[in-house]
Amino acid sequence: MAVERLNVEGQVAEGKVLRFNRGERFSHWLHVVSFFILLFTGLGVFAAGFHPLMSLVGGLQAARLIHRVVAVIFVLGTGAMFFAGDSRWHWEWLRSAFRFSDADKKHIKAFAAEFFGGHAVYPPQEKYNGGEKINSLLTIFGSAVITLSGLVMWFAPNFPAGLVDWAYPLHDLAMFVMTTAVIGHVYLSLIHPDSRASISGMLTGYVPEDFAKAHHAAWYEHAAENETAK
Amino acid sequence: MKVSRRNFLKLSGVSLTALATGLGLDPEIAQAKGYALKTEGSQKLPSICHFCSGGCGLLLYIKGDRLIHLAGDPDHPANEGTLCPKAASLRHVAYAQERVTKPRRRAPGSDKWEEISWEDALDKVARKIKEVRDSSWKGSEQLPDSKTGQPVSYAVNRAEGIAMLGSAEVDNEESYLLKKFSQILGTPYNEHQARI
Amino acid sequence: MTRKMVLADTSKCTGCKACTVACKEWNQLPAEKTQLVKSYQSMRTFTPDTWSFVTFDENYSISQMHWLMRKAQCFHCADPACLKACTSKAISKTESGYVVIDKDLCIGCGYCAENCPFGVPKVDDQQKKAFKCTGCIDRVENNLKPMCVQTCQTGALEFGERDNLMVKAKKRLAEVKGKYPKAVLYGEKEMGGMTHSYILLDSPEAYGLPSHPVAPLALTLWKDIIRPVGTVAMGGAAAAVVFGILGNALRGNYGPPESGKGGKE
Amino acid sequence: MTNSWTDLQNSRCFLIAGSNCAENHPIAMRWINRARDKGAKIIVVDPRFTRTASQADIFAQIRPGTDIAYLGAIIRHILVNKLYDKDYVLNYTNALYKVSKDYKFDAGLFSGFDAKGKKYSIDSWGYQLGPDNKPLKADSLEDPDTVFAKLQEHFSRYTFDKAEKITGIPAAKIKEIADTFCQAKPATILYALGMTQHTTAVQGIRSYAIIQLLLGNVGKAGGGINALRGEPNVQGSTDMANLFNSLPGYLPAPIGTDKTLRDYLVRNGSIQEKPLVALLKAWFGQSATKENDYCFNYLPKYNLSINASMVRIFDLMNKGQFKLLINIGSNSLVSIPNRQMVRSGLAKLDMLVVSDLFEIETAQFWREPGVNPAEIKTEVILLPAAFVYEKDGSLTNSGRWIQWKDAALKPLGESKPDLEVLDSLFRRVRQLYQGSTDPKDEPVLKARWDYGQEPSALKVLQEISGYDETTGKLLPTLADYLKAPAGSVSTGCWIYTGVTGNGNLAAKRKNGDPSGLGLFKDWSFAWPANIRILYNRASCDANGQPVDPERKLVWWDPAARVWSGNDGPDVVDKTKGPETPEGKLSFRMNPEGVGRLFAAKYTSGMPAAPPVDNLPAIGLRPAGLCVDGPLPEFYEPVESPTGNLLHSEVSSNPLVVIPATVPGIQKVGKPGDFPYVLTTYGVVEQFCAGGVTRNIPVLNELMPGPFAEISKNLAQKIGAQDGDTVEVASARGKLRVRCLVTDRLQTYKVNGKDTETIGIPWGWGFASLSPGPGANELTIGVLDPGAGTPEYKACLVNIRRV
Repeated sequence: MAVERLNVEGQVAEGKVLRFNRGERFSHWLHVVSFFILLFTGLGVFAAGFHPLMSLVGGLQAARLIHRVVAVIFVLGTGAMFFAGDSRWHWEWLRSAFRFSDADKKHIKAFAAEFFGGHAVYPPQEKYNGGEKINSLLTIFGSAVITLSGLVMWFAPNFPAGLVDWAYPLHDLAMFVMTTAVIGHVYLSLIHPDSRASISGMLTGYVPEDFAKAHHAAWYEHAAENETAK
Repeated sequence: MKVSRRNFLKLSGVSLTALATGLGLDPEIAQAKGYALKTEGSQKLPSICHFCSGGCGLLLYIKGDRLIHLAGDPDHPANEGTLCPKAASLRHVAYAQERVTKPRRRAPGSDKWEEISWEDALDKVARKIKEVRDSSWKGSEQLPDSKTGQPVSYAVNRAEGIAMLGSAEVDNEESYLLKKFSQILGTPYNEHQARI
Repeated sequence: MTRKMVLADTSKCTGCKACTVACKEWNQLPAEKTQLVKSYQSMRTFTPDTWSFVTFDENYSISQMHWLMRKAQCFHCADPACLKACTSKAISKTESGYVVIDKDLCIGCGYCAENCPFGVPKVDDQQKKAFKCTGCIDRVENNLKPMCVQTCQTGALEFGERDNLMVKAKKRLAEVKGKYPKAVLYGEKEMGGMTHSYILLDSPEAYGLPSHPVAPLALTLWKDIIRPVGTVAMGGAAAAVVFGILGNALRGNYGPPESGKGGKE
Repeated sequence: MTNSWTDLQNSRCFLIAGSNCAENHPIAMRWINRARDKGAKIIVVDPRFTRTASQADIFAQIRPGTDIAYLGAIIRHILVNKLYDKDYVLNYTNALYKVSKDYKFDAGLFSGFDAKGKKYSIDSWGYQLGPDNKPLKADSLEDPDTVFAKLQEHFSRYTFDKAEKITGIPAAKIKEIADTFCQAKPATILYALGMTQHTTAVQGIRSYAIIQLLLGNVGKAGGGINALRGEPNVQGSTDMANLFNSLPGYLPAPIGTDKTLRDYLVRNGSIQEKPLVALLKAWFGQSATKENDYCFNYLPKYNLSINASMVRIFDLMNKGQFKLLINIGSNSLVSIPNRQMVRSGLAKLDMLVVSDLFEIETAQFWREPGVNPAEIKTEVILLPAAFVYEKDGSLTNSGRWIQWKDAALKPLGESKPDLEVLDSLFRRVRQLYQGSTDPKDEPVLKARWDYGQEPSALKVLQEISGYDETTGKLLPTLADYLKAPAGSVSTGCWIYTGVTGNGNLAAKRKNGDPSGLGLFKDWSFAWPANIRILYNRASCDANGQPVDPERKLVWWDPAARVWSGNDGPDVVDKTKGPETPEGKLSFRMNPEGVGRLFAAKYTSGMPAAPPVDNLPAIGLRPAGLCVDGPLPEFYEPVESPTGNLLHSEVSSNPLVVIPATVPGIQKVGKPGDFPYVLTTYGVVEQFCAGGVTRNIPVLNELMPGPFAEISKNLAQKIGAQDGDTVEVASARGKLRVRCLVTDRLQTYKVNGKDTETIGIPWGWGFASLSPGPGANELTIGVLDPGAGTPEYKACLVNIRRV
């Protein structure tokens, strides 16, 4: 297979395939950074144990302020990327997250073994494999719920008390879900020997070609066809 | 200015709050904290309430000659340490900013007060008492004779121009001196709000 | 220290509001601007500076007036919603049965205020602290009566050991029922049992109180299910990662490519 | 009070009428509840359902000012059904005394009415006297001449139905009240301004006296008639007689025609000689000798025809009589019933001197909103007063306990106790008069006035308690004072004698109560002679043994041949047993020595033959009289929605005093223009004229301002909701205030016609931290002829939503 295959993003790469363009990468890291700041400052309020740590950000009341400012970035920042500049792949990601093919289902079944270093057979995967779609869904719904409940908590007096009551558990639930998902995601992207290669996709945009073939074979093929069709 | 407030629950000694587990499960029962009593080491002086005629006993807690707390006198047989809403608020009067703390004078026709020393104030009043007593003195008066009914002159020795309103709010000794003072001056016009 | 109790026999309460004044005097709470709310009640709800006030409800039926007066303050529940809601662990229960906010730990987040079924704790925005009746814990811990009980002239408020005072309350309830058939004892079981219990002369609703007060369902779900399950889930994920690493290490996946058994496919 | 606060625990029934003690005397509820826990019943009769009514077993809403109507019905009920205590009535009241043949009551007037002078000549209200000038007594109550018969005849008109038509209380309820009160013994009556602030006040309280005498409740633990005095030392200030017509110890003040001490004694009885002489010795020391009538003529002689009671002072002030008013601890602009009268009166003074803690309305009347200060020429001196716990002194509570207090704090700023102000003022005035030879200045120069460089309150109390003038030592007890010959002792107020006898008894703090009756004999000192329950001799039977085994107050100890007991015996002489005339006296302060159902004109101890030097004879003790009748009679308030159903030709009290020097200042409103009845009262959160409490933020927080309480019917009629602003107007003024719609006021029927009562608490004014409209813009300044108390509790107003 010709190595010089131009990726759909038109970048020449020796043994690499462009997976995420600058827009996607920027959204991802914007989301990551704001998420962890929010997690840290949020736990400052939600968990007694974290109170002393808040002095790192200038005390608890400062933490609550930071939480609100960063929350706005977390929501508007990431949201804006869906409309700013070349946002096509953002929508692509969104659509893919909601379409589970057989391949995805099989990947999910195989995923458990993969996770612990075993090797399971699963059909060729698209740009986002089954596991990553699950992770995407958790993030999408998690972010939505945490944003809405956050708004209700922030402007509690303007909402019916009943609604405010439910905002706290939902906010907390969304936090747990997303944090749990993030733990898995970080492991896979940084530590898991097979999948840690994917991190470069989010850093430079390119993933090694053999990684692409192994984990996202279907995507790798399409990329080649799209390339030739262009 | 917000009164210094809520320096309550001054924690003394180590507060042994049991660190509730992060799991938010049923928390430990907090160890009782050592609470300081704000009245610790204060001097307790009894007094009597200044409102209705219950004569309830007050107990004033004084620290460094400042009144820090006021409650009912537990030894008083009538109120046994309890107080009504008015009496319970009496600490405020000790340092109320609205209290008049220096003599004041309003000149005739003026629309404001001016400060005046006690010396000048008492001097002015004493002179006025003498002036009005002398000018309004009625030594005698025509009255129908108790037997004949014909008008006869009787000695009455009255300072007609002075009225002295006493008060049900002042102590016995003050009420007594007020009566004695008005009778010696010669004014029977000594009344007070017991009648209204 | 044994569990204490304050019994408010509202049949003896004349609404003189001495308890409100004594509470403010002892705790040095400043007065606030008020307006008559209904009947002779001048305070509608609790505020950071008002921890105890008297409610007035006028019920007139079959040409008989029942003027219901009740000293409102924190009930000091045995199963307090505020404690459950407090994420800063600032609220704790004392052996003597009081629910106390530790002023230093409190961050003023207001979760206690939002979750108390009686709307008792209130957050002071300047100080970023929540405030409510402390039960005069400083007095009780020094073997004194709470200030409201000490000042009550009619004898409507009584303080003592919960066991024998509750027995006395039931006896008194029987007597009060003679004149007020709808009288109830409020606080024996509600919210797990309240340190401030009442003999009410009518149903709790007549006093604007819930007959069966409970912590909001949302709070229970949050603290008894979501929080523990979430923590376990997060712990589980972390554990899974550890095992993942071990798994991969055992399988030599971390070694140089050629020595790895597993293919890249 | 005949009894005391702590004695209320002994009662088995309370008639609380004319008092809202739960609000205005909260301590009363503590002891009432102790009695209630032992099964006592509480009856409350009030124009509104008050906080006290919330504690009542029986509540009746009454039209303000009509108490005598239903009380008369209770008296009739007692007489007709023989519910009276026969022994008590026969031995301890004047029931058997024969009334003068000239006495009669007809068509609303007693005999002796002088229409022009608007007063009664009272000769016809006497007894039939025997040759020894002692009243004749009948053998039985059936004798038509007896006081008892007069009572039956007088109150026969007061049926339950008639009372219902007048008061608005259903007849059945009045009967229920009567039965409940008569059956439970001992029963007590609690009253306050609700009973005194009428033009028929004295007679209303007389009805209480008659009820309690008939039922045999006076002089007993848990019984008596308890006037709940309103202020911390109103008992003391009346004991010290800050009253134009009396001297300390309730001695009548001398009048113009009392040329000599003897003239005074002819009028007031020889019993007054010792206390008056002792008083003159206290005031003029060595200068007062037998030869100069003990300086009797140094005292001012008031004019009997000029009623100079408190409200009338402002009336006279409006005439320009006064150039100088010294106003200590009183806020007249808010408390005198017709505010307009006070405003215009104060403006006519040269100088007003006020001593108070705060800048009360009276002190700044010259800058009241709507007043032009430039037009008011009065110079005002405002002196800062020390507060109760910033000065030594004693206060006498309603139970006659004289309680001492040491200063706990130093006076704030430059404020001074009134004691110091009065002391330094007097000494300055005396200084100004030094060297004067004008005889009118002798009293000032000769007065005894030395309480130390820094005036000591204890020295003043010791002067009040009394000295043996021969030895200069303090008089130990009242008995010693009574034994000592006139002129050899001095006492500033004879009823207080002994308070500093053996040390300062007012400061005693032993709170034991071995009797269990709440006497607390070793806590402070009660006048007279530490007797805690007055007339307690009446709690014993003919041979001196207590009639109530559970409440033993005093008894005759035959072995020791002396009266003894848990309380100090209220007897003339402890050694004179029940078989002696002195030992029989149950009401030793009355000339008859018994309770007076009929307030007859009588002086005891009149000599059989006129004295040889044909000077007028001097009796021992004249009876205390009510100027407007020997028996209570129902009269309508001056402003009433209806005519008098008993005697339409005499509607309100014929002797009512209407101060109206300034023409038109005391307008009287007609029911046509002002259809609703207004009553005024205090609230638990504020106190009197609010001079102090309206400057205490936490109290303003509890009761931020006045309101107008109205029934739901009236609210609907004027289209007002709870919280709306309404304008209430009377013939004298109007005010705007928040309206409070409540079921605690119900529409009621008076003589078949729907009637409404409106309630407004008084005590607000334009000054202080919590200003508000004053109810005395509306109230009418008409006075009870006997006591001078204004009719705050009832006047006519109209109301509209604003």
